[in-house]
Amino acid sequence: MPTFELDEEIQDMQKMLRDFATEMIRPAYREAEHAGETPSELRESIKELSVHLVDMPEEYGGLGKDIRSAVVLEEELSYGDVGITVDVQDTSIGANAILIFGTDEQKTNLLTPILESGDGIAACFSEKGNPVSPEFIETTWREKEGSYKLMGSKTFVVGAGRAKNYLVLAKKDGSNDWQDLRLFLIAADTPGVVVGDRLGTLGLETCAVADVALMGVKVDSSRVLSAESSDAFKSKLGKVLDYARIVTCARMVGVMSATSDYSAKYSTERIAFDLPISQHQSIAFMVSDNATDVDACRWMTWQAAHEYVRGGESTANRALAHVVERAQKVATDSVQILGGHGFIQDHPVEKWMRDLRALSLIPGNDLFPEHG
Amino acid sequence: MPTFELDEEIQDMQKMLRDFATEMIRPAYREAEHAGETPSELRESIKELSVHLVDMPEEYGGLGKDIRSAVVLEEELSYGDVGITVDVQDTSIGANAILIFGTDEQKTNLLTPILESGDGIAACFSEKGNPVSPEFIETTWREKEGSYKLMGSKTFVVGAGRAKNYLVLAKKDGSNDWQDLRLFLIAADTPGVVVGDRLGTLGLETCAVADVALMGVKVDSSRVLSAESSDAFKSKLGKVLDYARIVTCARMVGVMSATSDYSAKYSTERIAFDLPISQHQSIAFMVSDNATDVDACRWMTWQAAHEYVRGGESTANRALAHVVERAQKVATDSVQILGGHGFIQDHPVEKWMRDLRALSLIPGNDLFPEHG
Amino acid sequence: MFDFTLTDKQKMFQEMTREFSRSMVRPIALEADRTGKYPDDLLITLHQAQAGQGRDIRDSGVTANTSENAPDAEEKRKRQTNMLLAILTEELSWGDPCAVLNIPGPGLGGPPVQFMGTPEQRERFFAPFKNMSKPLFGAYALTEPGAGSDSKAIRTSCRKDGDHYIINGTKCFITNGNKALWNVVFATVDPKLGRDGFRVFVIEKGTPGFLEGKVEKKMGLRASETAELVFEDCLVHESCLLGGEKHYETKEGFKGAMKTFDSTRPLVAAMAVGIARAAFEIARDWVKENYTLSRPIERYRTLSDRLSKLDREIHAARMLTWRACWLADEGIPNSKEASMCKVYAAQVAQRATEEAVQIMGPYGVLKNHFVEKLFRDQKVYDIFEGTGQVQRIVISRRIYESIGG
Amino acid sequence: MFDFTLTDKQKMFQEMTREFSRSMVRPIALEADRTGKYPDDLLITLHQAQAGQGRDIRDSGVTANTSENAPDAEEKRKRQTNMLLAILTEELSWGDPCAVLNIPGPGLGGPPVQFMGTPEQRERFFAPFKNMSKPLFGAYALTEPGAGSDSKAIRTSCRKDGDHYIINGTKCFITNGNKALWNVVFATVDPKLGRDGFRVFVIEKGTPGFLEGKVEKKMGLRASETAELVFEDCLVHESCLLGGEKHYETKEGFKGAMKTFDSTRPLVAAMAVGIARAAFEIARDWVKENYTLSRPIERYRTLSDRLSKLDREIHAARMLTWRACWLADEGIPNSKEASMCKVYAAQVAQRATEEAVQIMGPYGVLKNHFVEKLFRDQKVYDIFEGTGQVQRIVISRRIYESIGG
Repeated sequence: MPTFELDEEIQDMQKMLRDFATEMIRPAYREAEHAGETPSELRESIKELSVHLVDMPEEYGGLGKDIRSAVVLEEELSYGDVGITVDVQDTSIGANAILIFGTDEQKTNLLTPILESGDGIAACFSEKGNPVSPEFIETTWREKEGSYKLMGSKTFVVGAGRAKNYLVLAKKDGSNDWQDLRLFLIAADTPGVVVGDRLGTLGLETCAVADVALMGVKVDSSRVLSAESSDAFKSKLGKVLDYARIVTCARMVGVMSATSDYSAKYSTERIAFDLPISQHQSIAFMVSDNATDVDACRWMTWQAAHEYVRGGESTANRALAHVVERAQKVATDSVQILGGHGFIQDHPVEKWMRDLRALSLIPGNDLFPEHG
Repeated sequence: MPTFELDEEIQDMQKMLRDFATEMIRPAYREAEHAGETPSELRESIKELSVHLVDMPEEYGGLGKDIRSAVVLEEELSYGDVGITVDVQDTSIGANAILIFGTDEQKTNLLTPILESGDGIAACFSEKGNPVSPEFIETTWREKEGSYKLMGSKTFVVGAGRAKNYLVLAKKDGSNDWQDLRLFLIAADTPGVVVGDRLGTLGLETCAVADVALMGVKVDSSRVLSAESSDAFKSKLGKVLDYARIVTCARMVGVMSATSDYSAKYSTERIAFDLPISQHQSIAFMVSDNATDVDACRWMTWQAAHEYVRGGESTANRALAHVVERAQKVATDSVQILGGHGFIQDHPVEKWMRDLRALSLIPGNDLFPEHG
Repeated sequence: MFDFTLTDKQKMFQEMTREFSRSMVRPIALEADRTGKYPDDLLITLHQAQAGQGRDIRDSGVTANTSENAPDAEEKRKRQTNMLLAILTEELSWGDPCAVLNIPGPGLGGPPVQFMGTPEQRERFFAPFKNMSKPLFGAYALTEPGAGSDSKAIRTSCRKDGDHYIINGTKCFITNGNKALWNVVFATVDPKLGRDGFRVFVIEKGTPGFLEGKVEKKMGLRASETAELVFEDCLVHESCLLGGEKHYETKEGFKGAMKTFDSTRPLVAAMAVGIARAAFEIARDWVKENYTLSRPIERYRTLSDRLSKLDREIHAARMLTWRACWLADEGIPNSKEASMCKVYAAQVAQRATEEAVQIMGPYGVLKNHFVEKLFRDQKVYDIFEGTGQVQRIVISRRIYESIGG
Repeated sequence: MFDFTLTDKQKMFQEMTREFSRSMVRPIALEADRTGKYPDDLLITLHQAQAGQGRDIRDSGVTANTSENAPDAEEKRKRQTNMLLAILTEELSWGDPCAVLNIPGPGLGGPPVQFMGTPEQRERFFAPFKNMSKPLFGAYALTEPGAGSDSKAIRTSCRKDGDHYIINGTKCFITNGNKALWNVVFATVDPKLGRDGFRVFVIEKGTPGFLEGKVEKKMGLRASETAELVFEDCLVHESCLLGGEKHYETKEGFKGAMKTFDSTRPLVAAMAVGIARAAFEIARDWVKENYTLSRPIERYRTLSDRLSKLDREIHAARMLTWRACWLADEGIPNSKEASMCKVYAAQVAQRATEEAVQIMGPYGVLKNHFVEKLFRDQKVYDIFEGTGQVQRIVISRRIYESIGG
């Protein structure tokens, strides 16, 4: 039966997170942006909230819910600040990949400690913004006596130099076969992992973004994820990317909601032509359209999460394409509502506009979502 | 030197036509639509205005101006009603083709009498809405002892069954070579010219639209237009289509201007929430955006006409694509300004919205203007 | 937790309606558009099909709200009345939006009779719709030539004279107003009082002084009657004043009637979604058929991107609609969400039909193609039952109320 | 008859500016964005290049309007002052919009001094800009924290005290306000009087009580200074009241100053066109380089369609801009058209940068790509010198005036 209802437990967490986001995260957004990282105390507090555990199975240390709970909670964190959210919520995409690809043994051995420690996993899937597909991947592996050697370079890695682990997609040297693709979970301090200069970005400046070179990195076979067939690899990788897309949608909805609320509030306070600008239709209608777009994007995200859980045809791309497009509109109109004040850093809306665009850096989240 | 100035003579004609359009054409638009044709008296009066002669050379009976004058005047007529304009201004596209392709002899023998009589020429270029290009043309000709035989069928011919002449594009049976394309000027009463059932159309209902079949139509070589090479044919046909596109732009601008003005005026008269709706920003801003779009479309049209005359790189497609897109917006917003009244036939805006979309029927004017 | 899977029963109703729409409605839609008339037998079939599907639909819809033993809140919630109606409305509108407007019954006139009427009035006015053998209609007459979105500006007057009221004024844009058995007519005792001066009457066809006005010639929805109603010293018995005089001594009277819109806006949105989906599917199939064979394949990608965008927007509109319906079914106030889905879906219908027509080029503007009709039908969805502008006023007011602005 | 061919001279200026912009401006733009500073020598070069191109430009531009022997109407018409400035502004803005805002000279402060100043004031305030050896600026200070689009709401006060005025208040968002030699400052004798209470002063840097406020940290245009100005009992000699006291006895005083905007809006539009074109060209080249080689070719068509759309809109914006400039050069009132091109070009700049960034995907959001900067720069074009909303108010007023509504 179609329902928009939330489990009571999640509803409680949602409320708690809204307060946390407003009182703890929001006040730190500009400092974190300028520092280029989340203040460590705040990072700790956020990790303690266990949002990253919510949709992980209880047997590996998770809370046993599914992605539907994750999207609700990720939205709330991002309502505070998405730069901090992406920076701190750095396990989910990788952990979910291990969950999908891993053997029971790998899940126990690799996933459990990561969930326990909260160590980040930087996803290294695409290269040069290209689709995630063997013909566009130049990072290769060779096997030798049960261990693997990786050569190549991954671009735009979010969390590069900061995450404790990298999850690298590589193809077998010389093969474009999907079945020969592997995911490698590599500790950041493994010899041969070389993090490039940090890249300046339009937004999400709280997150570290860099290229990561893999110069003959040796990986033990226990840390290699594979699938039984080309189709299986393709479909599992699809799930991994879908998960990333859906979570990204939720985060974008959080920012959209934040900027929509902020500009609505501002419009009640700012006076022009002897009236609060909320009394001018041109402003009130932008406020109205913003709120409508936020709702539509949230339900599209929920719908994608629902299909993800149900195992129906994926609608993650559809949601992402829609959210990316509408986010741009809501962000720029929010700036417009603030006028000159929207363009300066005394208010967060200019940052949100930048952050929303920069979210296209997230794996599987470039302008061609249908390409992964 | 860049200038938006009009020759004095054209300026005078423009003013005169605005009055004529408002006083003579506009009152007849609905009757003409329902009758499916322009009242014959009005048709005569419009022909007498000689707008169709303005850009024809004086030696063939024209007024010796160029397309820049034509676009100014066509806009004015269409400001009255574009259904009537397209119905009555039925020589220009064909006459211009004769001018471009014809030998001196053909111009004297074919063009002069048409300009004198004002007989229409229905353009039959594309088929099935496909690009005008040999591989999409199925109408063929064969030559036999100095005369030509045509077989095939042309779709969506505007003026079918009404124009005294058809100008038919056909390819040599079996050849996709541009050089083997020919244009045939065929009198409507030539045996083998079979006009299909009139097609109901979304708009432009004043005009007759039908398919025209050519069942072995015999054409004398004196009425066949050709070019010396593939490149020459292609470039001349390009000019013919550009001309049609630019004139169509001008007509659409006329309608946009009419609907923009009409809805602006209405907004000053309609009261809602105790104020003329012009005092509501949401309405006033639509009025403002409409006017801005009309201006932008007019200057794009003028710019294309300018390039057409100058012989620079064609910008007719650019103008058309822009005008088609913006026309839709202006038309729908004008209906919106009138609210429920915009949806009923007591006001012309619903017709203008339909007419503007139906203008995509005009040759070279489908949704892919770049394809001709 | 949130979930958007239809129940088996919902799914079954959806599929039945879809099939009905495909096989019975769509095939006659162009003809109905041309003649302006809908075949009686189809409407009765539609009515019976609805009835045949049992109390679930009938008791759960606009019709249901009018039944005396209306289900209680928990029951309604379980039945997902509004959700189901939205699903069915989309399907039917896909076949032809006019079919929805032509569903026999009290129509928009139902809810005010239900909410404001006395038991006797409910019985009297609803009785004819029980076991209809030919299509019968009720109608809702609020709009006037000078009062559209701004409904408080109505001028139709009523004054008491003995046990009758004398009504004078003109109503316009009334769906089925002319052929309806009765119209729910809004009049005012004094225009200066605004809504407080409103009185709501049920005026039966044939009442002396109730003259048939013109039937509008419209751009679209031509198979749905839009009528003008003229009241010239129309003599209406006091028993036709909804709720009786007492009802108007408090300010609650009018509010009840206005609730109608909160429940109908999502259904208008669902109609718009149906239109959009129909246009999208036609364009999609056309592209599939034409671009992999005879036309430049290189454009296929562009067109399929444009189609994807429409598809996204249609889904967004549907989710907004479902959200508003779900809130209604849960008994949660949904005035903001009802306006949101209405304003959004209307825009999506507009874009979808525009794109479909444009994608199909000259074919899209021919009267023998269904998109041509959809293009004409859609525009009014951003106009009737509150223009997009009015919806935005509602939405922004709700937002500002919630932040105390 | 209408004609859009540039004269040989205009073409030459356009090409020279284009080359300058390409070789001198663009290469330093990212660094200037990072540091927030523009190299002095570049600005002097820019100033000299402009000067070197002769009286045609200098005497014809905003600068020219400030010269005492301003050309007469016929002369101005021949020179196409505004047209030429629009052409050059677009070219320079293509290299970096900040370059335009950093052109040394009296800037937006020039026109009020020219239009309202006494001959002595014109001489005094313009003198420093003759033969500059380092970049010097004037500035225009109208906006206040509580008065943006609604400029009549300013609160900065002035009152006469002997032969001085005492100024109190705060101005914000003032381009070059902090580093300017002087600011044209709008104050009021009484806020209740609206514009009639306005007095316009030229306040020199270092005047007692004129405190440097903060320099704003902005989303974009970071190489252009946007400053707050604070006046605390600032003591300004009466000789700095533009036009002298007499000037304010009629209502014409303020109107003169406001004329500034009619002549600058088309230039703001030209800047926006330059930004849009820059973004378009970068995206176009990127698509060319990336989609015919290493990435799925099938997307090329979609992207090239999206690029075509941008191209069209850029041309439309330029034509609107040229139209407004041509009217100005002809001496025909152009307030409506000036607003039209401003509102339109700003939107085009927004769409073009959004599309360019999106087309380039992750590359578009990296700080070492120029589009990243353009994306941050553009948004304010729909805000400063009158928001898009204010422009639409202007446009619709002019329309309603013309139809008597």
